[in-house]
Amino acid sequence: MFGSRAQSKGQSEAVSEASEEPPPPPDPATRLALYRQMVAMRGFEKRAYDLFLQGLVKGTSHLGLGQEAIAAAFGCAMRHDDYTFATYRGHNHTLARGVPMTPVMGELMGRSCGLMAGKGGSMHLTSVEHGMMGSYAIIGAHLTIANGAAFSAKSRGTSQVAVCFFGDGTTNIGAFHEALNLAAVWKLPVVFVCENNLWMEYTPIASVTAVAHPAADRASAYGLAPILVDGNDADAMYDVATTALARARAGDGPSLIEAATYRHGGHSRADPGKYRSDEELEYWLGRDPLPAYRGRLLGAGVDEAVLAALEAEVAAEVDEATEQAKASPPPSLDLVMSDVWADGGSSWRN
Amino acid sequence: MFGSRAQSKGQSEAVSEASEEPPPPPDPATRLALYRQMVAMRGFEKRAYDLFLQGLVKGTSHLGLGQEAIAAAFGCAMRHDDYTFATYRGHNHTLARGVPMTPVMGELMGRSCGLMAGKGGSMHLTSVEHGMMGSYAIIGAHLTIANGAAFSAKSRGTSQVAVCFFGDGTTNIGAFHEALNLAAVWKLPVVFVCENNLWMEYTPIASVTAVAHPAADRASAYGLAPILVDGNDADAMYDVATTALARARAGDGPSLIEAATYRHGGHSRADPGKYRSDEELEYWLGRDPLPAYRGRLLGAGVDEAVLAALEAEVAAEVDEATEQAKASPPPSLDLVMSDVWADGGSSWRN
Amino acid sequence: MAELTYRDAVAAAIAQEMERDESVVFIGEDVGAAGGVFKATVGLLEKFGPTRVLDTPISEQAILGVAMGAAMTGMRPIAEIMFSDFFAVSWDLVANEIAKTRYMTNGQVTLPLVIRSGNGGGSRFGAQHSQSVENWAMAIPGLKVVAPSTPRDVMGLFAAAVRDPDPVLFFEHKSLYSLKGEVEDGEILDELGKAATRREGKDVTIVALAAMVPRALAAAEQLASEGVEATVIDLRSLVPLDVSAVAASIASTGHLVTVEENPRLCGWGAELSSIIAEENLFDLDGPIVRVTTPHVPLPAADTLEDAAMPSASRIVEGVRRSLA
Amino acid sequence: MAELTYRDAVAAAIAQEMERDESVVFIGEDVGAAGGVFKATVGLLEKFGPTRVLDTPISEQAILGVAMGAAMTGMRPIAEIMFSDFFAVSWDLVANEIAKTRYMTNGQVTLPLVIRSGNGGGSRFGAQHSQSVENWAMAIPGLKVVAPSTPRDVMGLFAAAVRDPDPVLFFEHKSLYSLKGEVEDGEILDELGKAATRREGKDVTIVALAAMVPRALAAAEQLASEGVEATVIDLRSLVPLDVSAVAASIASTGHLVTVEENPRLCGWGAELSSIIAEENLFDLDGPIVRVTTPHVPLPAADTLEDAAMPSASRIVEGVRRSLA
Ligand SMILES: Cc1ncc(C[n+]2csc(CCOP(=O)(O)OP(=O)(O)O)c2C)c(N)n1
Ligand SMILES: Cc1ncc(C[n+]2csc(CCOP(=O)(O)OP(=O)(O)O)c2C)c(N)n1
Ligand SMILES: [Mg+2]
Ligand SMILES: [Mg+2]
Repeated sequence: MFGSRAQSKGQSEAVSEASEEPPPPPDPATRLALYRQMVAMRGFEKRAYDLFLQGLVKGTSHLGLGQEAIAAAFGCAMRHDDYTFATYRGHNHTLARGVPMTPVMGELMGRSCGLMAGKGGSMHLTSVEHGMMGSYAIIGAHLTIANGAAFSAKSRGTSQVAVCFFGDGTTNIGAFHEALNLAAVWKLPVVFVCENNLWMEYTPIASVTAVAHPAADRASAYGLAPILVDGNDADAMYDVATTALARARAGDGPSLIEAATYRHGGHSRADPGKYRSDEELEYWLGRDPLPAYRGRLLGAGVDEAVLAALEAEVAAEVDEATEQAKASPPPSLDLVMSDVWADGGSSWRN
Repeated sequence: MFGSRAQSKGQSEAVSEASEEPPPPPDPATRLALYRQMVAMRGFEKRAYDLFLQGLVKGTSHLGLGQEAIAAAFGCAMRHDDYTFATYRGHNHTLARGVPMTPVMGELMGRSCGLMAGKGGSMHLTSVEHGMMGSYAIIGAHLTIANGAAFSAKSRGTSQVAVCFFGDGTTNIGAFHEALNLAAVWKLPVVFVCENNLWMEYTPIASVTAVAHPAADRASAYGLAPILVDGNDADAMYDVATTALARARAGDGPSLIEAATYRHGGHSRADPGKYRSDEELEYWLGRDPLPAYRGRLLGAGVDEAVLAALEAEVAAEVDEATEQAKASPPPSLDLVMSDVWADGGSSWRN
Repeated sequence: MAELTYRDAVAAAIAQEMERDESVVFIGEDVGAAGGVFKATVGLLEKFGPTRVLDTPISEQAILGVAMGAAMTGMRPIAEIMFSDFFAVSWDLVANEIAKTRYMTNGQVTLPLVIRSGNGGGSRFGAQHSQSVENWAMAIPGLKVVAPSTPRDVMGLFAAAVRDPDPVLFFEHKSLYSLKGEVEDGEILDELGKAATRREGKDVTIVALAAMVPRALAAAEQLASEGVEATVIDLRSLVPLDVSAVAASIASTGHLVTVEENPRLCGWGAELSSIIAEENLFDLDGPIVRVTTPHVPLPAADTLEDAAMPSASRIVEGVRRSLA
Repeated sequence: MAELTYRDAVAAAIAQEMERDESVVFIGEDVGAAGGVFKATVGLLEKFGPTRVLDTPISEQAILGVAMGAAMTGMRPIAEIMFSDFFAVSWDLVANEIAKTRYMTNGQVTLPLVIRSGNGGGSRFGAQHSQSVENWAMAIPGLKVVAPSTPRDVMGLFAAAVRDPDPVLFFEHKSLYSLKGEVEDGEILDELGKAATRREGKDVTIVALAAMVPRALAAAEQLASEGVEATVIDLRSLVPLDVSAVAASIASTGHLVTVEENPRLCGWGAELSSIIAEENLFDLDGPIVRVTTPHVPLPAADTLEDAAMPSASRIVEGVRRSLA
């Protein structure tokens, strides 16, 4: 199984190359917001993991531990009415749009307080009122759907942007190709964000991909510039996010961003992630976006007490969401038959 | 409708760039074989067109008039046991593998002498004994199937190569992307040949594609070298064909070739092709591969009488195939129920 | 009253809806400048311009993705899948995304979109361009499925499909495009889920769809000459399904024959038959006979294709079996 | 005799066939180094090496294209589609290419290949990872469709599928992977198209498939305690379909209840019901009752999913309706 470490090296080189001239950092308020988002995601997902172990989260669930900087950067950079399209690994992206923790936790636990009252589950988090247009569990489709939202924004002249997150493995499925080409031809206001965490489920992306950078090395096939960024650096991510969003809003068309990152845990609930070498895991744990960013804020003169207060706030929020979700009853069984069609019901006959 | 002429210019420029150092011409016997194949294709398809007009060819049919040099070059360059995968526009590629005219004509006319006894029709010409592994009428799939034949050849260690022909429009469908990536990753002995005739059905490829050269500009996305060739020049085509086949046979993996060409007629039987400008049509009729090649052979000292004899031979072959197909009865109605499954029948129950 | 072809009715229906509602857009392959490969969308680009009528690459997944994303954000897209066989390359969008999203989001997302497609056999196009795939769609919860048999119904059902809040798969039959029929003037708007009784007869109920309706009527004529009076019901939509109309008819005739163009297994006829066998068994005076294309792909040669598809005489024979 | 899980039976069956026949190769996502996401293919890469067991990119069309192209040129590939829901992204390969090619080529091309896939609900995976799509496959002429309910049948039917000259879709039920059962030693080779009678009873015939078989048996136990004796038939394959076994049973019981996991419309139960209503109507002493998941996508929450899928008590209730 060649290359997962090799590629992780190659990748960080490419990243450092790309960031030779560092952009100016985001303003202090944004930086605090970025940090707060990351802390919230981390706290939420660690709790979700504990709840699996307690048998309270059923089915499957895919954590983004280690990948928080990407979702946080876009969460802070996006306009309130922009659209997010995410995958099954979408807790972070959902929280990033301001969706409260309780309904997300409730959905993971299949409770009536859940974002979709338990009908969707952890892989399909959706909150239209927050611009969270869905989490999609079959690889590829949502890139094409994001195009549709972008097309709609363009047609309606609203200058909204659609942002679509996906993994490295997704770059090898047909829908990726169709979506990128159409977005470029129609100059759609859409930003495609490939979170390259080096692995698909249990197979390294390098072993099944013809190019080293599965997204960036394909940008030119759609007339786009390659964009490689350190996805564990919230400031760098925020910079590419604002640039891509501005480009889309200005009518200059799509961007394809490849963000180098890593998931700390396994692919999904059941997976201990043992197929990865200790060295590789160590390397990336050393590049954890959270402590690095905390250090950077302290270095920039932010008071430790401010960060500690924010961390405590988030911890309380997580606790409260946990308690509320636990207290929420299971959904009414009537929901089995509701909303297959828009009359609210499931009747296919007269 | 922008760009169809613009692109035709762009394309021929790129072609001349690519062919700065002309390769040595094929040997005289090969050149005669190339010419004979092109004449046969042209004669066959013109007759097929006449038979449409007489109502003897039913359904639809897609002619490759003007695109003969591509199929002929591969026909001459391929080994007897190599595999061809073509599209609905596959008469030329079928004849190129040595399939006799009568069964092909018979298939177009739905007669019992047809290659598949009328069960497949003009869009699905197949002759396994000639290595003609099928013509496929839904865009994209056959690129992935060609990979399978190549994988099989590699597994069995036979050094066979699979050659897969398709149009410019096909480069925008998902299966293209999946097939190219897998072929490259597994280093399969497969040659992908994009016949860029500037048009899909009635829409110019330039209006729906993010790059100027729909195949060549995407080669790098699969770690492959871009190959642009003048598809109306049989010698140039023969050269790229032999190079790509040798590369595949040597175990060096796939090639992706973009051949610039043009269809003289409409997309299919019913289409007069009026959406194209007179100028564009004129330009390309002036680049007809047949008279150009005839002139080149004469210039190289081939006796006019040799060519005339060959042309007469082909004309007789076409006449004979026509008569034989006309004389062939319609297929037995039993065939409706045959060969759904490998026991020869259609029984799905006991 | 005007006489329109089924083909022209498609263009007229799209135009009617695009004029009425600015949020309606239309996308597909060769649909704009070329007016569609079946010439069913001629003039729309000229009328509505390139921001509302868009030619796409050969990218069916991208087409349906655009339709879905646009529908969930306030538009009412119409997408074309040129031949219904090509649903197979984009079935994930249809079956897994478009059909399931309202349910999975507990009603947060509404998808008012129409996917229209050329369906069915009889054109000697061979196995990959001739399928009747309305049963693929019927099997997926969350879709509505419509298949008109007349120019007038194209108008009325298409308008209903566009205004419907749910995703509708609208199957136009390729062999009906040149069919002419009377169409009333002014706006025509039907209700989905209402079958039409095309002929009344007391002896047997024949249920058909799309291109099978004229064949069922031809069979009924022939039966009439033998003294058998058939009711012919045109279902018009499979979802919603007008079970009441069929059940009511059987209650008086006691005999049901379904006529399906799709290959035999798991078609709408099987579903309808199973409903009657569960709910109305004791109304039946004879077996429920399904006349279908056998469970084979469609062959290309004209003689073979004609032999494969249900003909009036096979329908007559099916009725005789039910009455025997 | 050994006790094996359904999961281990899959790996054992693949190994048996790969040992027997060099032309058998196995490809799919995460199937090799990782041993499959359901751990049903552990050890195969180690045993047969990377030229015969291959991990692929996430490219279902490319996977099935390789299987088809290899099968038509002398190999016997086994491909995995991880979750059967993902057939939708590669349905063109299955429905339009693999299924139709023998017919279109008038028998020139033979496609001995197996596509195995994790099918079905009960794992709280939500609507896009829980579908029962065996009826999608049954509707396509040219495919064979197999769905075992026991570890022993996994062995015997899988061997038959690999040796079959036709393309076989082999549906493994995700909720059965951990089921244990006795498996005889030595090679096991079944014949496709033979149902198994899992229980004999004179009052009613219950027909089920895969994960619905244990539920049907549980229902039969409950019915027995009420004095109703049920026959339970496990179909094992949908194509070929063992109509004779079902018809023979009904001839003595007079009552048919089908138990399907798929959403209601156009499932195999409808097909079977329509066959009986056409051919054996007068053997019936009561309505044919279909117990199915309602026509809804599957919800994710455990309580909702359990309420949606057919349960033993819903089967009992269905039997009562047929006997009433
Ligand atoms: C079409 C399809 N094929 C396979 C899967 C199974 N699957 C789920 S996640 C996954 C890996 C995806 O890898 P990547 O895109 O890198 O995203 P990551 O999980 O690393 O975030 C696979 C193969 C799927 N959901 N859809
Ligand atoms: C998936 C799919 N979509 C659409 C079509 C309809 N169609 C047939 S040929 C064609 C144009 C193909 O263009 P190109 O690939 O350039 O090949 P050419 O016909 O020019 O040889 C289209 C859109 C199809 N057959 N399959
Ligand atoms: Mg990944
Ligand atoms: Mg073309």
